[in-house]
Amino acid sequence: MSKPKIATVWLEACAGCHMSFLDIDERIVDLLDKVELTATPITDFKEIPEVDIGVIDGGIGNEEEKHIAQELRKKAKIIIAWGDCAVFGGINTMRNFMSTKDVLEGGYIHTASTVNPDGVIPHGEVPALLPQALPADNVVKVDVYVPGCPPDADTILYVFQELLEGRMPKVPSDMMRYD
Amino acid sequence: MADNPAVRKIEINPITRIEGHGKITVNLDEKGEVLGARFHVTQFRGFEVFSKGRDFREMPVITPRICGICPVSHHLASAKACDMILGVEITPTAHKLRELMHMGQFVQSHALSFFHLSSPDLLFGFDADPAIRNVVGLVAKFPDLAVKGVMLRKFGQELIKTLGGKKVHPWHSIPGGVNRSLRVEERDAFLAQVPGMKETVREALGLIKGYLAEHGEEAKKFATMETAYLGLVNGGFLELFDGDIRLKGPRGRVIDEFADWEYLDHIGEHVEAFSYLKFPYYLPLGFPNGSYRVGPLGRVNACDDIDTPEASAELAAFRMLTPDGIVHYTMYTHYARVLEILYALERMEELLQDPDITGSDLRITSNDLQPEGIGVIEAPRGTLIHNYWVDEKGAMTQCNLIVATGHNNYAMNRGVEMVARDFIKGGEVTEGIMNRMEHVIRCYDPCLSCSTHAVGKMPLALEIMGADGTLLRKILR
Amino acid sequence: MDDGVAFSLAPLIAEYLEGRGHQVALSLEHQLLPEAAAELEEAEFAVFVDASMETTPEGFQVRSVAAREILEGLNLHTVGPDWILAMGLRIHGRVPEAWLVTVEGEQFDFGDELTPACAERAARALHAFRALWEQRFYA
Amino acid sequence: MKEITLSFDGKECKGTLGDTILEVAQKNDVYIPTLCYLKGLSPIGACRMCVVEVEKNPKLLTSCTTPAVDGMVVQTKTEKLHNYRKQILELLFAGRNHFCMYCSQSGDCELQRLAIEHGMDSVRYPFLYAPFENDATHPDLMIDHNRCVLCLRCIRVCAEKVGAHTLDLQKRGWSATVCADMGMKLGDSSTCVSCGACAQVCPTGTITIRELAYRGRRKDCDDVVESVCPLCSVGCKIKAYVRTGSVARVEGTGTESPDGGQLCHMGRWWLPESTERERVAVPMIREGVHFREASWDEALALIASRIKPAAETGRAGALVSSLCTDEELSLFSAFYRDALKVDIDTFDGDILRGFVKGFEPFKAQGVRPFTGAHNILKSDLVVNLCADPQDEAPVVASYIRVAVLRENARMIFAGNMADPFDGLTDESVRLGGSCGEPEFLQELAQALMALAESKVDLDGMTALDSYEKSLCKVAEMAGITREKAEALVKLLAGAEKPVFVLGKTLAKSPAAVTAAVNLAIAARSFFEDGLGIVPLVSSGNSLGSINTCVSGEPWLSTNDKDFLYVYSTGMIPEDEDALAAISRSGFSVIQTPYLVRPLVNLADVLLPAPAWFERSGHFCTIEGERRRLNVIVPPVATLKGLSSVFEGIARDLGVSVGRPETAPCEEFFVSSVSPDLAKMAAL
Repeated sequence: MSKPKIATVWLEACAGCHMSFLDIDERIVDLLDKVELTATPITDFKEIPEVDIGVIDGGIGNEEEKHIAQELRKKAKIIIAWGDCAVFGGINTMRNFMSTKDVLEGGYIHTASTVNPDGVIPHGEVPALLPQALPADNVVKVDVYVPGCPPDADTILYVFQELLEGRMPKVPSDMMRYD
Repeated sequence: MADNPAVRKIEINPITRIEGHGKITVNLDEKGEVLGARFHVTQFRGFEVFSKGRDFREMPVITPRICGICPVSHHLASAKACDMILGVEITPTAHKLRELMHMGQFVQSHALSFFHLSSPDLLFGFDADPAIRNVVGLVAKFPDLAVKGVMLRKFGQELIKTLGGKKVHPWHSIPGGVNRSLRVEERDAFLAQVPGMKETVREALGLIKGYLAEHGEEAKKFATMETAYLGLVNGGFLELFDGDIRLKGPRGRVIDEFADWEYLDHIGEHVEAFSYLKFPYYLPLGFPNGSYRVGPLGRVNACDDIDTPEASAELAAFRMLTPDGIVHYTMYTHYARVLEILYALERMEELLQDPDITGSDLRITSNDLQPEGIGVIEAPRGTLIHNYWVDEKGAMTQCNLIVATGHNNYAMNRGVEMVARDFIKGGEVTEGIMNRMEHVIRCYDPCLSCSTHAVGKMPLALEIMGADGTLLRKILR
Repeated sequence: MDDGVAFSLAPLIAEYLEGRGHQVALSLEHQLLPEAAAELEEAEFAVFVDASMETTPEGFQVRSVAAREILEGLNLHTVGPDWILAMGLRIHGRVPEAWLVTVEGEQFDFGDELTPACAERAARALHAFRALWEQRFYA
Repeated sequence: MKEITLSFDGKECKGTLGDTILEVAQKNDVYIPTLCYLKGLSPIGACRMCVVEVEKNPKLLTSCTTPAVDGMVVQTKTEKLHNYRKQILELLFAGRNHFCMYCSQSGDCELQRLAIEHGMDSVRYPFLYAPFENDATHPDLMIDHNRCVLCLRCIRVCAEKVGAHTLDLQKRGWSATVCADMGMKLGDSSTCVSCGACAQVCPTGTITIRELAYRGRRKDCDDVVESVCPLCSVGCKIKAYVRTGSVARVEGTGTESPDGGQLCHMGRWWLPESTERERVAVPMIREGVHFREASWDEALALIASRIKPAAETGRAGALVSSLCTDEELSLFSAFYRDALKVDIDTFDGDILRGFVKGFEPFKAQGVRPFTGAHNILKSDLVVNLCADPQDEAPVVASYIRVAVLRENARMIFAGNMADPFDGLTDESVRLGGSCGEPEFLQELAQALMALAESKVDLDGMTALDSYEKSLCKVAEMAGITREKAEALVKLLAGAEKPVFVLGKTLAKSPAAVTAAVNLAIAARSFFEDGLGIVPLVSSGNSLGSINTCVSGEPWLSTNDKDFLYVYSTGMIPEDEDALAAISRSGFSVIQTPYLVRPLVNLADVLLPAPAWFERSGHFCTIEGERRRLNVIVPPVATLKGLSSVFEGIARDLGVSVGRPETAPCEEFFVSSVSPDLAKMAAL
């Protein structure tokens, strides 16, 4: 049988989960024997192909991210949520206690070093913020949850290995973390 | 653009293999000539806003979540701002442990940028098949080099984990110092690995020098622009952790040099509607004249010299490239980056050999809080500024962050436009051209998650819009 | 006072249902606790009885409730029947059909005695319940 | 105690009648998850985590509140229970805003631990995102309501152990929050004593100690060392968490211990802070207005050369802190008093002498003239004589508040300052003049005796007569009405187990101390371990220093010395008289761990000393216990303790130091006769 295909997307998050994935270090060589990395932030595919495993790193904070999550769900047999942002919403949801207007004005008008006499707020060619930042499973069905900020490299690898063994993984308590 | 019937719009989205995502749009006229090109950062999270009301002591743990690639930079810049709020001078041991972790950060982050993300272009060439032109291809074709790069990054990450408990989002610096000392056996273990790591870096230096020599003119011309350069210096020497902010002009004159806590008098941020990423500039020259570049190229241009022997010698060689010693070639950022890994390793060695490094004098406490704290540090991608204001009990009332990548925002926009103009002829847009434009961004290795962080997994499209604005033709890669 | 109306009404409803040959488990609680969900495991039918402050024309309500995971107004110390059912669904994978009987109270300060008005509403509620039950199962 | 037998998951377990199901389980190492339950606090069954299934009972029962019944068959780990508990946990996460990634308690958090233990890898309920406030108004403590699970541990410990009743719950339903003083922010509270007990018991990151956050989680620490807080006479037991050679945090023991595991603001904050203060690193010798570093040998030789002449002319003295251990104190007396015949005393000598002399007559009777401070909790009448416990010994103040507010004890105050427990006191007498006037107390005792007699002797006239006289005298002395005076006496007479708290200022007069003890005897204030007296002597080992280093007569202020050796632990500021005396001395050697100013400026020779966390030994505390101080972080090699310093000096002097007999403080005040045989003493 051909290698299972994996695509990963990086939505509303800090990329720490992808960095933690790279922290499997030399073991990546092994992994790449067994799986095929397609579209990821570290490869050059612009289009998400049909894949066996789709990984979401990050929560859903704007229209574009929502669209991407849905695209990935369509293309992937199994969806993994990587990290607190994808699983619980994470630190992004701290803006949910304020209106998007206040958050944007806070960032682009009221910050000390900003010189913005006309009160320009980015819009149009940039995707609009959703009223609230949300966990991935508020937008698409998620099959495997891997909490952690970020999850340890070992945990990320464990989940892939379980899937390669044909099991639907569940992160065991001794590997699970929320920070 | 809708009013111009024949304008075509090309989107490269996302820009992969940079740590953080953006999108490039190119607008062509009916003859397929470039009208303009822009680099968009398409996401915003609002840390400056939602940190209000938190205890300032939490900031060194909150702010690293801005960026998973250089969390240590935020951790340390934040801790420095917090020291200022406490009004304390931290102990020598704490200061050196922080700088040590910072060097680990430079090694891992620069290694990632060079080996995992940029070297594929150098080794496979811009026009190679995207399916192999990435770290996966690298592992397949150059396993030896790939593994060395991986191990170099691992070395930096392990150092961070030892002090901070985790490789990503560590937990070590606190207001007034650090929460853990370095054990002697740990010190010895890392010290023993440094020479091997230096070897890897020398190899990388050879690689990048060779590439640049081979592609002489193209490499020198690629997205090259004359700008001013900003970076921290300490008595004129390259400084990554704790120094004054220096702005050096395109002709090598020091335009300004000021203490980090004076930054607000010198640096402002401009806002454009098309990007969530702001445009910092030097206030006296205004925007865009006051735009400058930061990061490896910015730092090695801004400083007079480097105070570690091997890196100093390499810098001298680097300076020989141009008559006035100022290197504007954008591609040479990779060169400067590898040179900095060398410095980071040498500095790390010095620190590990310093008796203070295993000291147990970790913290200074204070109970009278200052109303404001500023922490400035050189993140791998450039100067990072954290500025907090607190009430008398220490709750955050205001927060201002200028992140490394932001400083290069204007340069990146100009860069993609230059490349678009140079390479896109008669509307012919090849994979190679696409990737060249991306590589402009990649040179600056922007950590867009820092700056706000972007994303957008639209397929790359060449769109030809009709007079009525309807889509006539769309070519998907 | 009237917040205790369920304590007098529920036993009457239970008594009636037993009279109808049903096997009834009566549980009187001062507040609805999450673990009530655990007791729904074997039940085929659940009746929640409670006092209420909202005013309705009849002064009482008999309506069916379904599993709903609404969090508003919820904390561990005060949960609603709809949430209890939802939790039962989560735990046992099934929930009984359920009705909610509420009777409008007059006074909610301390004391055992029901106000006459409330007692009278309770009586009508019981009557209505019976009618609905007969219609639902024997009509 | 009737034994009962229950079955937990098929395992037979023994308990005693009156235990809850949870208590029996814990006695038998049967694990039942808990969140709001905390041993030592009254159980409330709020969090529903500890539910169990009991055979023949359709309901799930909260094991922390359900009494165990003989023969109960209990299930603790069924799938139903697991799912149920997991639901509750998901609810708690969905209902509030738990950002584990930057919470300083992450890793120590009990909520997080339970969630992970139950395999909570996602939350199936919609998050509420209700805005809760982060109350950062208190300088030392922070309450982030986003992280609160309403377990009410903080409210309970504040009421049941600290007795401050500062914390309370406001609003109802899911928007309920913990508040201070009925709806205020913690920073605005007038009742909060800033002891940090709430932060210690909080299972999540809701209430945290701002300054100590992020210094290392408990789980990151290499070692936890039990020791004693030296800062006041109570000598609270502490747990010090050590991480890579530095103290990350200091906590009290468990809430179930007699003192409720309390610390006060001093122990909670000063102790960890003190590990970061500027140290005296090496011996220093004065040169003009400056100091120069010197070797130990040189410094000790210089000291020896200066002691000799001074000692011979009787113009040498040595001053020591009563925060030292018994071992250090006996070394001190063995060297200076016994070997060199030099005057010695403690910084708090004047206070201690008052207690020593005042207690003397009762000691002579073989009665222990005081009782363990926590016995205040067992008393039904607290008599506060010139004491300000919140200032002198904060945990004693907690005992008093709890006794009065929870155990319904009555309270009498007599002193020359404002009543520190104004509002809680039943009878308050503001004495004119100094606190050290014994007559009032003595007369009160007389009245009490007379009243007692009037009950026994038949005609009662004579007794009643003298009772009446005493009452009038009492009234006159205190400037109160006869009725008030009688009320006082009646309170005292009616009490089963009164306890008398003696303030520092009372000890200015030994006679007053004696009178106070007489009063206690008259009021039949007898406890198992001694008379119902709680003397607020100044510091950690004051009781220990009484028979080792406290001088019989004061000398410090009266005759200036040519040579003065000062050993300070640098933990509490030296009083003015001591500093003045040192500044007048001809030559002063100051040995102290920290650069305490102005003390160190007064030195001619400055010697480093190990700090409290680098020393070991014993303290005699007013808890009536001899408690062990342990080395928490080993001192650096360059530090010398008293013994090696004295050996060095002795060598240079050519004198031999006798082995100090083991610290005798525990034998010093030993009860050889039962307390109720104590006789009143003449003034």
